[in-house]
Amino acid sequence: MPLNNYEYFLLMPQIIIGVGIVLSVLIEIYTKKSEQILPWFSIAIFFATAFYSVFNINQNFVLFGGMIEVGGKPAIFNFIFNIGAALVVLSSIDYLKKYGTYFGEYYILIQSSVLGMMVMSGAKDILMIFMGLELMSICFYVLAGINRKKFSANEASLKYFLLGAFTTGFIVYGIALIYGATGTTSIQNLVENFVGYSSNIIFILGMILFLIGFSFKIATVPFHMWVPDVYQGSATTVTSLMSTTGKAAAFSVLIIILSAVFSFNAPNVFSPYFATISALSMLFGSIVAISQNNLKRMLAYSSIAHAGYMAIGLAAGNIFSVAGIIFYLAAYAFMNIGAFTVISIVEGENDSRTDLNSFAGLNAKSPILAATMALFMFALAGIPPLAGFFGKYYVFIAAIQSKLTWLAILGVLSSVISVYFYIRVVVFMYFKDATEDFKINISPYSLIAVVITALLILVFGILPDTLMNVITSVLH
Amino acid sequence: MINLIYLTTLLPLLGFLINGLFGRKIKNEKVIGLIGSATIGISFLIVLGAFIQTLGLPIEERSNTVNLFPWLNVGGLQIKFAYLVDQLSLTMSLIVTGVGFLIHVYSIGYMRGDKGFWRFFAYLNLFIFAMMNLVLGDNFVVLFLGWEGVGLCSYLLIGFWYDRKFEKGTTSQAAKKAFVVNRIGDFGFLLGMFLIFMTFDSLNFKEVFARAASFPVAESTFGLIALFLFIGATGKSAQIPLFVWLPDAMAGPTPVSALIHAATMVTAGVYMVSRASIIFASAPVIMTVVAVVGLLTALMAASIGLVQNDIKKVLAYSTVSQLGYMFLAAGVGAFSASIFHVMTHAFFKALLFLGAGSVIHGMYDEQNIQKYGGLKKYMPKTFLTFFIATLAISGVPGLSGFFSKDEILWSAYANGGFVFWLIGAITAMLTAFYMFRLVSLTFYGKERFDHHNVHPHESPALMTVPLIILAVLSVVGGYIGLPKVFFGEHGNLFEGWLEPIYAPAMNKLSLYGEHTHLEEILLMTVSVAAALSAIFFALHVYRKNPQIAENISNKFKGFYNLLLNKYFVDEAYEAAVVQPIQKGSEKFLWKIFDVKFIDGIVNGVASLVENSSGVIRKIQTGIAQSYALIMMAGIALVLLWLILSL
Amino acid sequence: MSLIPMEYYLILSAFMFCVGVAGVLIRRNAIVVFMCIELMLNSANLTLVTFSSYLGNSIGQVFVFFVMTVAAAEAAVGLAIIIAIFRNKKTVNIDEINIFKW
Amino acid sequence: MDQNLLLTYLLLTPIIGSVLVLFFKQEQKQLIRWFGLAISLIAFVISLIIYFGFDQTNSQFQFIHQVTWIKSLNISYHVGVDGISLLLVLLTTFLTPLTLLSTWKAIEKNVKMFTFSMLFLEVGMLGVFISLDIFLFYIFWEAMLIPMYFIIGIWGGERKIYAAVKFFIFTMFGSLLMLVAIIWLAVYASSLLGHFTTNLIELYKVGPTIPHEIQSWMFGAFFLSFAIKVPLFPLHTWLPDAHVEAPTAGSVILAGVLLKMGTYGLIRFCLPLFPQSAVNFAPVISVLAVIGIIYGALVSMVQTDMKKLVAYSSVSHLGFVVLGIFAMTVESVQGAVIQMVNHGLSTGALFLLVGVLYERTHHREISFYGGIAKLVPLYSTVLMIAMLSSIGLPGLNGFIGEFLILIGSFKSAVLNSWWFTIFAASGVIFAAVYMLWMYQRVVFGEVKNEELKHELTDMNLREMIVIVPIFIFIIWIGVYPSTFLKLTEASTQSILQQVGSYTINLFK
Repeated sequence: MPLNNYEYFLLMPQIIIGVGIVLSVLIEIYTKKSEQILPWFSIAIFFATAFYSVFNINQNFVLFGGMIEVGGKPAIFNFIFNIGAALVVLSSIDYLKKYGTYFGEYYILIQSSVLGMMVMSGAKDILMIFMGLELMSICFYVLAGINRKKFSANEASLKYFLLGAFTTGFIVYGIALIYGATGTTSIQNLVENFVGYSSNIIFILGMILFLIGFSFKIATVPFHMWVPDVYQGSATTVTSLMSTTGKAAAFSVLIIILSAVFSFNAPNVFSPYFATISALSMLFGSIVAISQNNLKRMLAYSSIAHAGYMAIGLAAGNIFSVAGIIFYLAAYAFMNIGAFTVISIVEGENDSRTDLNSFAGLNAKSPILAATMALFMFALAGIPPLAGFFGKYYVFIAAIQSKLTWLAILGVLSSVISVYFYIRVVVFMYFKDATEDFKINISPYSLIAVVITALLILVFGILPDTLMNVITSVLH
Repeated sequence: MINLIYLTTLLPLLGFLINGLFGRKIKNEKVIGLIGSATIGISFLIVLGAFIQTLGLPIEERSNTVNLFPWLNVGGLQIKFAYLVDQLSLTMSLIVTGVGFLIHVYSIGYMRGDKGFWRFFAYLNLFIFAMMNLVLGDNFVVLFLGWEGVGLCSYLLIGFWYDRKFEKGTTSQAAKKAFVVNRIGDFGFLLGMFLIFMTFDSLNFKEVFARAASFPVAESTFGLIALFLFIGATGKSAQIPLFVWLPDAMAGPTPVSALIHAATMVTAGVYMVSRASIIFASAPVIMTVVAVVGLLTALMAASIGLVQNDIKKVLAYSTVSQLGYMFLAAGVGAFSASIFHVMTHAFFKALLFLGAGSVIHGMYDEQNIQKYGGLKKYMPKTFLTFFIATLAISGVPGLSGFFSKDEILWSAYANGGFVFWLIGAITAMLTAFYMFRLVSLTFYGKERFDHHNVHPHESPALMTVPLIILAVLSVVGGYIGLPKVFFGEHGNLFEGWLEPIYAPAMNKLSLYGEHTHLEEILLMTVSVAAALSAIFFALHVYRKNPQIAENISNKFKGFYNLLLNKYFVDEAYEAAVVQPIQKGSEKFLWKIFDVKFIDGIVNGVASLVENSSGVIRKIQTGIAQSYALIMMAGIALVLLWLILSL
Repeated sequence: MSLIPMEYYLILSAFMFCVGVAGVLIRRNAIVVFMCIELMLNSANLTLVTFSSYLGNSIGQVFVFFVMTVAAAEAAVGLAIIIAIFRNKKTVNIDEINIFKW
Repeated sequence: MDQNLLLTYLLLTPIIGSVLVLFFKQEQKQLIRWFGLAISLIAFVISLIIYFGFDQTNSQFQFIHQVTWIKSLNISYHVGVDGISLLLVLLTTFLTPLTLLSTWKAIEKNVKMFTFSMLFLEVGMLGVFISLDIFLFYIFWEAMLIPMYFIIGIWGGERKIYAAVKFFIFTMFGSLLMLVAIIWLAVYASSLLGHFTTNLIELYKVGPTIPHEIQSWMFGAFFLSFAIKVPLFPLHTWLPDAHVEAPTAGSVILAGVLLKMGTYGLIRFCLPLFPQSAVNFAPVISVLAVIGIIYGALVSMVQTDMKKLVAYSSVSHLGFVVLGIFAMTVESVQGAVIQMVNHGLSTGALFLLVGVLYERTHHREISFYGGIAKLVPLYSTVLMIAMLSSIGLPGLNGFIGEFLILIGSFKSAVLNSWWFTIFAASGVIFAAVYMLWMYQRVVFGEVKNEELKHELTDMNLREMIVIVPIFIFIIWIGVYPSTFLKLTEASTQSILQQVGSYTINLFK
């Protein structure tokens, strides 16, 4: 591990964001026009980090004595976090105006949550995982309730806080047990003699508690209860951040902690656990989403279902499934951000118009919004020429390769069920005429965000290799 | 001339196209009629030329094929669109084009003033095209093409006056009934063709019949093929099970009944049976079935004919009965006799129908014979020709009917046995009776129509000339088939002419037990005597004192009703077949099975998922603590699983 | 090395952890629930310290410091959220905070 | 392999066309319609060029164009055509311009979106028929769902939403199971050949080696997806709803081409890939097909709505096709392929004609009409011809298909029983019954309904231009079918050889 000052230079992505946070605070304090500067400033630093980590993706080092890793897998995750966060910020510029008072902290909190995610995904030591996780979670607790005046935001943040903290308790206890069993907290050690440890009961208990904590974060069934209320309560742009980049960060940790299984094909001891929670969340998410009338809540349940599909990759546990999960995370992130951005546009003044018949006849009101929303819905449903399909395709291949055909069939069945409520949105938009005619004022910035996500989905749908080659090159 | 034979089908097709496409614009009925009849006339001349040319050829070279183009060659199936010109097909073509031409000329007169005039001639030409294909076809598929083509034309022509009423329903219902019953027959014919293809690997007549004669095929396969083919024949030639459509076919204009339902189409079945004689000959059981069915149909139809009051219905049932005779002849192995009867029947039955047509034409579309009477003086030509035809059909010696019918009765006795002959003779007697009942009720007796608005008049020359020609043919037609008993071996020219066609079939059948000439003459006299007595009795009853008919019908009230309602066969079919299928498929198949059962499952699954989602969503109570509780439950289960799996 | 065997500490901390969890599930007041969560975190700290001393290396103890700082940060944010709720709805009872359901 | 780009041009034309349509303004309705027609005609011309360049004796795939698409999964854009798929491509490119032309008066609501969906649908259809990579086939198979869903949903009748959603989910259910089977096949191939492949030609060697028990599951998954699309007897309830609610153009394309993708799939995938289980399941499937023939005919006999009647008749006709395919003799399979085209032509014509009536009176119930022969004589004769072709009158196209299928299934070694043919042939009777009964109640008899007098006008030039080409082919196939039979002969032989070499000899 190089210990000279070159080391710090390698940590550039985290440095850019860190310095960005400090500068944002200064901007917030000293200039009146921070409302115009801050969003564009944060978009700038996000793009800078994203492109930096992509360009030197193959400078893969472990720094600070096995604490954090740069380049390789974390670089891809950084790309997903930053591009996602940039799009969310882009779409929330005009969105926040409707709350009247200007919250500078909104952008700072987003930057720090992204920093937390990057720390998590780059962690080589359980301590770093814990630090990144907590940084991200605490920022999300506050972001969920950013609009203090509305009680719904408060309820969302309270529920998220209580249940999040409750789970952190489990995670810490798990870590303690793992530490007790292995004697160190470094993941490198964990990966090398994973097989030896997996016979030690304390270690298994600790790992189970740790995995349960992160199953809460990726919102799979027994631990998903907070997702519908929090996603519905908090501001739509925050929900899109939480549901996409938050989930990706949690998955990156699971991939790191289980890299022994994924990269060095150790026997996947936890496969039955992941298989059950994935089956449960796929079915639960798809079935309950059918009876939802509120679109945000429906997308919350759909995100539970998608967590289930991704968990198939975890259950499959071979090198192919990691690539599948990462691709799925990227595709899912852009689909969801796009969908939530469209909802944020249609939502209107007092965030009331998120039910289905406010989307009725959208095609007449603004064809672009309707077309992109239809595109996101079809992508989420997994219709081939779009990215969503390839995500599922890779994950199903992984499942079938490791003899989990029944899980793939269950996945197929739940996606048939999910097709119903996805195309029901399209039914309202195209086949039904508008009941109450309210004017949608489309902010140019959110529109750009929607169009970018739509293009990304089309590109990853028609040419999945652009992303897939990068992922596979990193994994070997 | 033989290889011009394809013109005999091409010309009617051209006629159909010209009249069909430009008929409405030509407007002038003379031109349309001319085109229609000319095409058939020229075809007749060509067939005549081919006939004469074939006559000149030595016997072995008399059957030659005219290839047009390869139609269907797929895998083992090599079907060429080709025409077979041999004795049998020439005979039938002569009948079709000859009688067809006369009927075309007649129709120019009969259909004058009808706004669908051009459509009528187009359909008639299409019919001749299809019939010629049927008769000239070189393989079963071309025959089947003609077979269904004539079925279609009979549908079009029966339902020609599509907006008129006919008995209970409309003419188009009668047309539909005809087409469907024909289709049921075709179903049998199709299966017969498939079986032939499977056993003989070809559908070409020459190959199939050569192989049928040569290599050993199980008796049962021949039986099955023959049975299926016969089912097709009954459909087309209206025999016992599938005869119900012919009486309803009278809904069409009378020339149609004359051409299609007397002379040509209905004889298609007889032609097919005699063409495939070798197959029928190799299945003696089916031969007897054919004979018995023919006999029963003849008797049953004749009995119904006794009591009918519609002139066209009487003739329709008489046609069914005469067809029964032809199948009887085929059934007992006298194939040439059955074709001979086809020819003579074509002449006098066409004449009868055309005569009836001119009567109806004269009586302003009145068809009930009870309202006729004494038309002798109003329509002398029609009466004379009608009377000649009635004599012919009743089998009065000297006319064509006698020769063909006697030939059939004699071969029925020789090969079938006394019972066959007895029933045949009785039917002949009944035929004579109801024909003369018809003649006397129509032309003799007092006039039963009200005079002030019905003025019967003779039909124009255009209609009476064909009648006369046909009358001549009915008389002369018989002399080419004189009975051997009187005029020696080569007396029967017609049989000699067709003999090579049936040679292979004949040596398969053990025929002609030794019977003396005396028996033949004796039987002939008995049958003639019976016929003559029936004639005088009919004239006696219906000319002078019709009340005898009244009290007979009152005495046998039940039996009279049975005959009047055609043994309730239509009602039986309706109740046994049509209603159950229709009601069953409407009530059960569609409403219950499709909508309730299958759709029920589909919508059921959808609503199951919908309701379960409504139930499961209730878990989200909204209270943070209950979420934590469910999480703990999850964790507890995981730990339990962990402990159990140790 | 102290005389008391390691298991006693572990059992104590496990017990403390269960009390914390039970407190979270039972108590209705948000602040008390938050305190029970703190209790759970501290039981984890105890386990960490026990293992660190018995294993002889100091990673556990370092970890405890981080856990404590995080707990402090959480406390700050959590209480701020609870105050915001109280300002809005004059109640801190979790059962009454359930606009979003089904 | 000669990298022939013709097929890619054929596919690109509608893609570019559909994208360009979006740039037109909504008001330029007529311009959009002409543009759509031009694009589909260009596609037709290209397909004709391919037809004339196609060597009918060689049974291999021709005009192959292969480009690697997803290296990681070894999936390639691999297109090629053989006799059967070329015939269906020609049917597609022939029917689409006619369908577009037939909607010039019918579709007024956002014509731009309609033309876009139709062209995108054509892309999906062509893609399915020419793709030789199972994954690519699946992509086009699913992509074709979206435009059809929009066509039914936006321009449909009253219950259009129910019909559109039912259509979408019904087909989606089947095809997703097929996806699992495709993946399983690719995974099995990678364990056998060493590399992950979805190339159809390689899989033709892999498929038959799958152990028997699993192969029947795989066959089941593929078969279910195609059976839903065909639709085969128990899975057909989506068809009447979709047809009744879809606009005329939608039901023409749905009946004309979309249903053929199911039967094409059976021939291209089910038979060659899983020959042993195809032969084992052939009797069961043929029983379903025969039930479908009779059931479809009986139920359509009692329909009161014309479109539903024609829809159920499609169930009956396609029952014939499936019977032909699974009888696995040269005659029956070639009969099945030609019957696919016949059904496309005759049912397409029938739907267009029902559309002609619907455009004028906005009624589809048979009871509403009666005696229109006097009012619209030309229309009645045209309807007569279409009806006769549909009930299989010799001399027209229907007969050729049905005759070959029946004669083939009669002597089929795989089914080796006459009962299939006997019951299927009875379908011929019922076909005559329901068609004639409908024709008689609509066309013959007196005019009961006064409205008809002033609403009904005879067929105008545009409608004739749409119908006449279809009739030319109806008569052409009826009179001289060998142009079409010769086209598909070589490829049928090779498919049956592929199936025969692993099971019993099919060329008795």
